Amino acid sequence: MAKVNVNIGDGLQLKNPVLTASGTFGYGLEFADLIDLGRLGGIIVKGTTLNPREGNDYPRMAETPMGMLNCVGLQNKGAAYFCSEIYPKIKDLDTNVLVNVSGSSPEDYAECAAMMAQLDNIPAIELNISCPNVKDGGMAFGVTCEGAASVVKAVRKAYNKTLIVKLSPNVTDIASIARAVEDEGADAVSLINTLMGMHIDIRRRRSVLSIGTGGLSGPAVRPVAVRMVWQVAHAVKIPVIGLGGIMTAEDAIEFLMAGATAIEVGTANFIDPCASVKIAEGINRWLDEQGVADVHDIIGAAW
Amino acid sequence: MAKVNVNIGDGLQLKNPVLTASGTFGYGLEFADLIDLGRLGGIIVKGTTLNPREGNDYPRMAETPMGMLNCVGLQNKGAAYFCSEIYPKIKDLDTNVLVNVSGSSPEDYAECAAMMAQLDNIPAIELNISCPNVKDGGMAFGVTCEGAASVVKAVRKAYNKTLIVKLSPNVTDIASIARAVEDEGADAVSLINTLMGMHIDIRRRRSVLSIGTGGLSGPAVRPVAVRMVWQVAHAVKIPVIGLGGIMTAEDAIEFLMAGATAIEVGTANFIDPCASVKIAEGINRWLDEQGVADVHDIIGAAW
Amino acid sequence: MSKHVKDLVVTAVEKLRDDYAVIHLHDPAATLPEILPGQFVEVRVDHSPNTFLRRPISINEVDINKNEFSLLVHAVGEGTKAMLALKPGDKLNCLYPLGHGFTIPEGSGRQLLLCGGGVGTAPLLYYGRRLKEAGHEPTFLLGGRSARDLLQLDQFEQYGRVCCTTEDGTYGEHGRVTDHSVLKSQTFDAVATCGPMPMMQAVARWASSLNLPCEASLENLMACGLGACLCCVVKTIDNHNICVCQDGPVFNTQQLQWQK
Amino acid sequence: MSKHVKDLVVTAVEKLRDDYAVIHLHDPAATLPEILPGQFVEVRVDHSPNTFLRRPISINEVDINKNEFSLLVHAVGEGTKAMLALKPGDKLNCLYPLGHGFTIPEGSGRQLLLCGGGVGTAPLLYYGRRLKEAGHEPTFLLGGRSARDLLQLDQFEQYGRVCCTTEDGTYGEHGRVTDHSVLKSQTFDAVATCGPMPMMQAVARWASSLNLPCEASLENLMACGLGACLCCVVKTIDNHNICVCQDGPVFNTQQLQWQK
Repeated sequence: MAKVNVNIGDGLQLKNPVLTASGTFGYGLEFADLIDLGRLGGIIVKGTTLNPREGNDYPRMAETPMGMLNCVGLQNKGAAYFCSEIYPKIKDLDTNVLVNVSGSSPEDYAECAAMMAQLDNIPAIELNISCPNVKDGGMAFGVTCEGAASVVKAVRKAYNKTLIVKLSPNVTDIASIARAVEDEGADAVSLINTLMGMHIDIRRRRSVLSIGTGGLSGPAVRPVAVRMVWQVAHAVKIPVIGLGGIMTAEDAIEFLMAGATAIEVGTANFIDPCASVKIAEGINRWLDEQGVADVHDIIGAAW
Repeated sequence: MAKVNVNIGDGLQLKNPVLTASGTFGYGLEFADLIDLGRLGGIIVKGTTLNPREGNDYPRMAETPMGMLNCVGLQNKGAAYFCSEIYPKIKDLDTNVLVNVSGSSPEDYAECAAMMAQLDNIPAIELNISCPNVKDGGMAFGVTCEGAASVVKAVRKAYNKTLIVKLSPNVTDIASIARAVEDEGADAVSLINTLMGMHIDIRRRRSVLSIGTGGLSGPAVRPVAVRMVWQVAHAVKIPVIGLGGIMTAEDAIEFLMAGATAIEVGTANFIDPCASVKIAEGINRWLDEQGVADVHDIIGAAW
Repeated sequence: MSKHVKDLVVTAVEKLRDDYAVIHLHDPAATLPEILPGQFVEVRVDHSPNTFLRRPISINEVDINKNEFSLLVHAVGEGTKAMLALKPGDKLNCLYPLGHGFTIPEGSGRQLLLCGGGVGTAPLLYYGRRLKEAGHEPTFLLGGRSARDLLQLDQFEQYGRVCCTTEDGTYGEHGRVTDHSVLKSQTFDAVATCGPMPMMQAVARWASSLNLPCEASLENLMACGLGACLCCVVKTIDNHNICVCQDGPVFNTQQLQWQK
Repeated sequence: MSKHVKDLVVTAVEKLRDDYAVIHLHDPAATLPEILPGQFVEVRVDHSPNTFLRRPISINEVDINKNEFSLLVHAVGEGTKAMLALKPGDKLNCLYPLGHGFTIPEGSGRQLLLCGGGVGTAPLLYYGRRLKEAGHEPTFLLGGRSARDLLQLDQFEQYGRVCCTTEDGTYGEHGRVTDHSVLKSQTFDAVATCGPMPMMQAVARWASSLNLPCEASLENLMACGLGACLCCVVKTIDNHNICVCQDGPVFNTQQLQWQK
């Protein structure tokens, strides 16, 4: 059996490189009937903000060729509700539980992160500076080096556990943004968040989504995601977590070979709720078949 | 029968809004056995540079989910060869013949454009400031407002017929780049060129494409293209030509409703060589079925 | 009621019309879990290049003896068209049972009006049978544009009185379900509805006017079916977004904003 | 020789092995155009979600009387697997005939060696027949890893001498095609080859050492098949990129860099 455990910074040990992406896996409990959560490297629970948010109006999704658009818009019951009502139910899961944190100002992010820092069994947070679906949801921060740095700087002061920053692909130069957040002390970056897209219902002559645009995910975007992981992994020294259209173990291995240390399974959870566990098992099997002793031996293998 | 003719600036009258995208339709002649070129609004012949270019090494393509990557790299025999050998064969086609012009410096672009200006039956050129596949192929110009403006400024002096500028989607803010080229006198913009992507062959542990990255096209990118056409059409007064994964008349209508005055059919030509003509016919049929008298009535209908 | 995801075996595809079929699905390996009327299945459609997401389909009937359930499918898009092309012996990957079902009242002898239109009649068949088995008396009020839109009438008749309306008058009373004389001639204890949104809203308004409890089964666009993606939301009267897949698909219509 | 794109009708799918089949395609509406040995077809595969582009497949045989041609297909990916699942009566959208074929020498009585491996033997069958009909004498030299890799031997035997090699020695001579004794025992006027690149390169080197003209049919990744996308290029000895689909797929190996 190949070794598949990987570390993200000093504080986050994953039993395998497979995480579930925020917003695609609820709080994990929704999938507990169907899969053994203990077989995952970790789960990243849905985007949490300091205050509750109702999100955008319905319709929030559209199917596209080998992908989907969504404009959920960070619906969640806020950080306090998460700490008091959700955390007790998931803190003893046999896997790492990470929280995706969103905000609308650096102070906002920092305050929410500080609350998560109090939760012993949350070893890391993923900072969402790339949500394309709310006006104040961070994408404004995520598309400039200065904006991204300002959020990370504020959060870094308030949060001393593992800090992952999730990057937007809707930029000219994702590598420079990755370097900016690395410079402010991020422990890792994850990419890609969704690509901004639109689908028009020609019969009704209007966008399908309630707010017009949404975020594109699924296999359609995978080539863009692999390219960006490759670019960012060459640009920074901190670990890169890759995501974007990973449906199979082979897809996951593509990201590892592009330079990712771990991967997130997102939209695939909607197609096959067992996808994440199958991918974790499939990576193991592939490594064994290829005679690779340690998953680290294929990280960046395509460089 | 609905009216389907549209104008791009003063100098380019299209009998219908369907053009074929540069690099996907050769010089048109390759398709002459299979379709009646006279039923198209126009054809945009492959990227032409001042001097001949051999392009990149094989392999130059990879299939991806509902899309493909290519890194052809502007292979062409140069502007002089085009003028003397190709132009005589295509100048009398019963459709508009446009030339896509690439370069590696503003002077380069201008010199090539000036040669095209001499060809009576070429009513317009499309300036490619967005080729992701050659280091000196314009994408460096296409990703900043200043770079884009510098090329358009140089070409505008040398070329007084209809000037279309093809924009890169690999940017943070495509609308501001569109405004920059409009300010320098572009008559229209076309978008999107390909999204930069990568596909790794995990068995061989290397990128499939000879130069690592390539440009992603096909239905996979359509939601991104529709969104960008929508954004750009709101930002500029000049006509917008939309492209990106258009396979059917319904897809084309989606772009028109997003604000495009005309559309280009690209990758679809590889799947069905008759796609462009079928799309032109399909637009007509759809307008008739919906009782729309003029295609202009649906341009921007989803705003 | 735990959820399952597995390949079920198609045992029959009964064509009701060119574009409607009842697809029977059997689990050869394990006893089906308890399935409540109103619950649904998320179906994965392979071999359909433009069908990326699962398709939510409500459960039409359950046959415990055969260890199978059936889905009434209307072929409208590529995914549902591919489903109609299934043959006995084919496999279909299903995630089930999902959501909360219709209420089966305590006691017995309750008069329930079940109003359906289009493919929305599907869950009312199983619900009607379960009501009858519990000792209640369902009345089915089924509407369509034309006679050919009224499906499975012989099966509905096994479980209660069947009233029909058609917009062109080719079957039953002329008009819409809320125009039917049974609404005046008979009294009911509760109402359930599933079908096009305008129909459900009209039914809910009528029920509300008589202070009758009314449940509606919604069919919002959804991705996961598990309450994870938060795409299928509907607004409650206190302005919260809740998931049709998990909090529904059956709601007391008083809970929802759309009734107004 | 004009190109066509149309739905042809599958008349038969002959399985040669689990993963190889000969698919016969008929045009019910019009006489097939002239097809030269070595030309290929771009096939559109529907119902295969991961198959976006057409698949180039070389023409195995042509039957003018039946107005059909056939393709030898090796099911390696999803597209070719979907092709093997075709049934008589199904339609297959084809773009054909594409590219330039093998040379049929002037005169008669020429001795040609046709070397193939794997699915690369496909065009050599039709080429062999056309050579024989033109009065030439083809010798087929077919290689595989094992006996089961050698396909259509009975058909090749109708048109000329058949020599085989297998790497495991289970059929014909032990070794690779370039190890076969016929290369020493017989003299040839020209050579043609199609199959794995290392095999073709070895054959070309051997032909070059004897100053024999050698044609090879290449199978580069391609999109359009029409010379428009410029994806399928190969480098010539004077360092130009030319298209396999349009300038080939058959090349005189002296033209190409890869021979070195």
